[in-house]
Amino acid sequence: MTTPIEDFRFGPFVASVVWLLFWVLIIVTVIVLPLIFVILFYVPLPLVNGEVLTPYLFLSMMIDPTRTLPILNFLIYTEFFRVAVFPGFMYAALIAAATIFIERKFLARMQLRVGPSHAGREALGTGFEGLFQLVADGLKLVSKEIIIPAGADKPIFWAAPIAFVAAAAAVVCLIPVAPGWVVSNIDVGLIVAFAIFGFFPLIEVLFSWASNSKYPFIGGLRALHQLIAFEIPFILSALSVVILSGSLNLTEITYAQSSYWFILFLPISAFVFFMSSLAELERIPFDLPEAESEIVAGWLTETSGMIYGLIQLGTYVKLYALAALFVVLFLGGWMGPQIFPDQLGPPGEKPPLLQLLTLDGLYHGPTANAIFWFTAKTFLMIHLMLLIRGINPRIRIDILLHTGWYKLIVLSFINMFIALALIYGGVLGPGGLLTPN
Amino acid sequence: MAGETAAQFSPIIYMLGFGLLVSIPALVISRLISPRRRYNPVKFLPMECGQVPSGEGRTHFMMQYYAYILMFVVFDVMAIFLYVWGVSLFSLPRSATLPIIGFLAIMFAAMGYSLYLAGRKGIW
Amino acid sequence: MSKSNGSPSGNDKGDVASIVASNNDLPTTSVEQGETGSSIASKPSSSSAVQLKSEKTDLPQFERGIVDGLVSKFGNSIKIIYIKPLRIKIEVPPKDIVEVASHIRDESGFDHAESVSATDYPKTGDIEVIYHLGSYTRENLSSHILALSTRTDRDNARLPSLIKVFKSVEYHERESFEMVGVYFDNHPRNDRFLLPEDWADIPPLRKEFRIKGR
Amino acid sequence: MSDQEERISETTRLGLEIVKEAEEDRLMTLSVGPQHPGSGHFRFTVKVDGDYIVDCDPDPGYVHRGEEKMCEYRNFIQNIPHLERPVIHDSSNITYSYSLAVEELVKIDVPRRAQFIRAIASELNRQVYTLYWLAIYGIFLGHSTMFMWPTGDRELLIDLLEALTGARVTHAYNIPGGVRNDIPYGFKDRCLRQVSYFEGRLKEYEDIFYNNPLLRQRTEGVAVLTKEDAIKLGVTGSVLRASGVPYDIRKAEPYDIYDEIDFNVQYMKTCDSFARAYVPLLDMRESCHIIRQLLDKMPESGEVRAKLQPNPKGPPGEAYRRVESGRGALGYYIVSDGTPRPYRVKISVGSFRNLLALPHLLVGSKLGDMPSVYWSLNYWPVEADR
Repeated sequence: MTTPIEDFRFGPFVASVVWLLFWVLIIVTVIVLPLIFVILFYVPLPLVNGEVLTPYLFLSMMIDPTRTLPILNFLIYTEFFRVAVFPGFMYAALIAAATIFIERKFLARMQLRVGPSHAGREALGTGFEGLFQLVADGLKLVSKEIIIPAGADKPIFWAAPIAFVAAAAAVVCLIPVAPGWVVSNIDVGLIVAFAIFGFFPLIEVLFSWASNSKYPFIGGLRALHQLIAFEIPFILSALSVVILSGSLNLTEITYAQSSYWFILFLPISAFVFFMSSLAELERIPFDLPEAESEIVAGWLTETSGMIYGLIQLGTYVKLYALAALFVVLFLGGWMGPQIFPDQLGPPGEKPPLLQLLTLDGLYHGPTANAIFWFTAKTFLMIHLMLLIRGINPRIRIDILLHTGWYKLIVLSFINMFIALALIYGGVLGPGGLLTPN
Repeated sequence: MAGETAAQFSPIIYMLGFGLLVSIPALVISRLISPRRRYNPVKFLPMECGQVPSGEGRTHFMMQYYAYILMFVVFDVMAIFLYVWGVSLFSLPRSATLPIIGFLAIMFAAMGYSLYLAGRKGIW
Repeated sequence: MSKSNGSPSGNDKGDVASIVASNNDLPTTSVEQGETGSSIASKPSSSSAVQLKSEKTDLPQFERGIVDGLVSKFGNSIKIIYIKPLRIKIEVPPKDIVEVASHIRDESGFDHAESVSATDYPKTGDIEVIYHLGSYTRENLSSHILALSTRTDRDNARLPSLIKVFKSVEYHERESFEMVGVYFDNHPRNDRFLLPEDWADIPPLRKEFRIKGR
Repeated sequence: MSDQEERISETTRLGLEIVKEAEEDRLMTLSVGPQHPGSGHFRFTVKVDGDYIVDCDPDPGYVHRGEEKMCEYRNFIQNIPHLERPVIHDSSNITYSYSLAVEELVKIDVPRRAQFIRAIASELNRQVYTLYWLAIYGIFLGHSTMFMWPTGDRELLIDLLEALTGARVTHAYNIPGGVRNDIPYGFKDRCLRQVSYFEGRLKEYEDIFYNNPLLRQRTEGVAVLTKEDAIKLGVTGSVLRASGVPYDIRKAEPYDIYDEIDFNVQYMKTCDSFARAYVPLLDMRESCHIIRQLLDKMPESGEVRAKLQPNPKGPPGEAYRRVESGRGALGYYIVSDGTPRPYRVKISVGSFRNLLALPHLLVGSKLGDMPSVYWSLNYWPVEADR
């Protein structure tokens, strides 16, 4: 297998790309399209406005505005859309990408750096510098070679990053973004979220064991210890929210905060939850499992190329999920003053093109408002999490365990007793002073 | 009923599946377009900071802090048990809080004692 | 450093030493120029740009005192090479060096080795090893360097190690071993330190080792 | 003893053997460096038992250039540019003591103005080095802002030094007999402005980095190098001063102009990792103070370079001169045989002396403390290898 390294030449590179495109086109037209039609022949197609949604009808929506909105309306309420696009994966991934972008810019401002403020300045103008850095990073990660160390447990090595992304996505599906906009509205949503968060250290330990290397191994063990230090404060700090709202369903917890946010009465719990979620995320003061100056890159030492990319994607999706969970538990979820109109454009009948522009029938004022407030609060939380990274060094594992067990657990219990006192003192809870009737 | 309860959880399964749907092609595409140069076996050695690896990567290795691990096993269950009480607090009579306070007191005493012992032992 | 900006614990205002530049306390300043006329201590009083140092003063008394103590203890086995302001060099045969070094550490107050240099003299067939000893504990010795030298045969370079006396010579002696090839008896590790792992040539600071192309 | 052995059955003995083997197996040998984010051009292997380091073996030499051998092939002036390579961030100091030693051998006197300029360059360079050191200390602690800020401020001082010497990092400014060039026009004002700004920044560093409770938690009381051990191991520079020994070559053996300067030797008595990290900051503050005095007292005009013959040489003899560099005492032992080339040059650097404290401090401390302890020793691997 000894092949000499070839020099890179631009001409042959372009030629190879053209050839690739040619073959893709051939395969799509000759195989894929007929296959799609064959499948669609057997699949029962749904009804949209009394018409069967055939592929032809679907394609016609591009040119006919009167058909666009009903079809869109239909698509938006499908399960697939929820899972794949809006409260689900794509929304989370977009926020994750925005987080990376913001993290760069924000930390660069903080650290007097100029690097991340330049890529893309010519193309997009000021304000978007650094946006192309994301694209470049993604392309770089995709096109890098994946190296699996000798002696590694290959199936687990391949499966771990996939499981990481999937688990992160599974947390996202529990988050209610707007009234009715949640992928899975479960009665025990909070417990399920904690259960899924428990997967991540497990995946890390599996991956570190599979790498067959020393530094990942220590990193995996450290991840386990981090779980041990912060899982109980994490769970207990949310307990006072559960006591106040009387429900484990995240949507109901949000509704319970319609008149006041829980952070007003549970500031200590909120603090504990915030610190624990930082530890859960392995961000800077608690990034022991990947402490680069001690154990090279911790459990990520043997990752390369897209395996690393997927783990990073999963990490940032997880960051979104934890920030969103904080918003749902303490900051009143989507609750906020109504700033969006009920309807876009002038009232009454509208010409088709204007209907399309104002999203007639699709746009719903309160929902847009909820999404806006939820996203804004989530970004606030993400900013707070990034801020911590800019001003703190890493801590040591014994300090971490000590903090978790001696301080945070006690703090979360203190706030639980405050919540109990408020309930039995007749301030909160059913029939309390502050409970809306 | 059981089926309905299970069906509540089906979106999680969809979401997991979608996560796989996104990440597997990413890996496959990456594998397809990235170079694969395998003529240097040293490249595939486990990371050892530029040295030839010595010793096993997977060994009997014990962090010193297993006092916390033992406590975790007990108190994690306790924490979840508290949830069962906390979620039904409003539907319980007020007198039901007293046993829970007693339970917490016992648990706190146990935790305090074990933390005290762990601290006195120093290095584990 | 003020207290207001959170000075670290244990570092109070009193801890920060304020050693005023009072070089006059040191006995050396009484002797401005050494016998060799070197410009070590010639700066302080001079205001002219170029100072001529033609006059000769008597030997530095303080350094002389240190050496006299040694000579009276060990007699003829100590050979005084030079006594300059702030610098003393004595030569000791290898068999006495541990004893002399112990004496220097315990009585004279030189408590650490600043450097250990081995020099190859092919013309006389010797290798000279010099320990530059300094003192942290005694304030009046802080500017002095006592160069304790010894010579060994070039072809069979063995010397007793001073590691029992001065712990600080450990890596310096290891470096001397691999660079010049002096084997130090009783040194825990006479092995490779700075050179490549596969070094198979003669020790590179020997004079017969030539850099390629030179 | 024999009774006891008889009482232990064969099975028990087997079990004990297994336990002993397991005890040995527990130790994991971790290699830190040369390809490690927390090592630099340097390698040390640590044996860890869980979270504790039980053994440490430093192995320098990855950037060994053989400077001492190279010196023997070049004459006294030619040696200047390559001698500063081991520590380019502190190049004015590493050539400073070389120049002093050569001046002693060749018997030249340095003009008074040149002595001031040398001292200014040396102090500025000390700050440049210490800022770089501080930046890396930050990244070793996982504090990215602590990496970026000193690196950014260092750039301003480098610009200042570039105006003075003409090169950004490798100055080759100190030469036997003085300095290469006179100071440029307007340097004094610029330098004062820069120093004032920098003093303000040092205050911010202290507030933001050193008073951070997490950094305090990590470093205070960790890896204590007692005064007795520090003296026994012969450490130098900030490591020594953090262990409660107020020893500074500038004060102990004032070279050039330093005996006319009024400054304090900064030291701390806590002896821990934090003290070793904090003393360089105090040094930088003192250095600003020194620069102000130097600029104030400097003669307005005069020679900056003594006249030298093209191939200077002196009578046979030897010289040992040292200066206080960013990492402590930096001594040159030069033997001259009367030719224009040195017969033997030995560079005694602070890093090499501080290295001895590394195994002493690391054994028994936690793996998480390894980077901070290592870098608090003010160890510059390239300099130590020479």
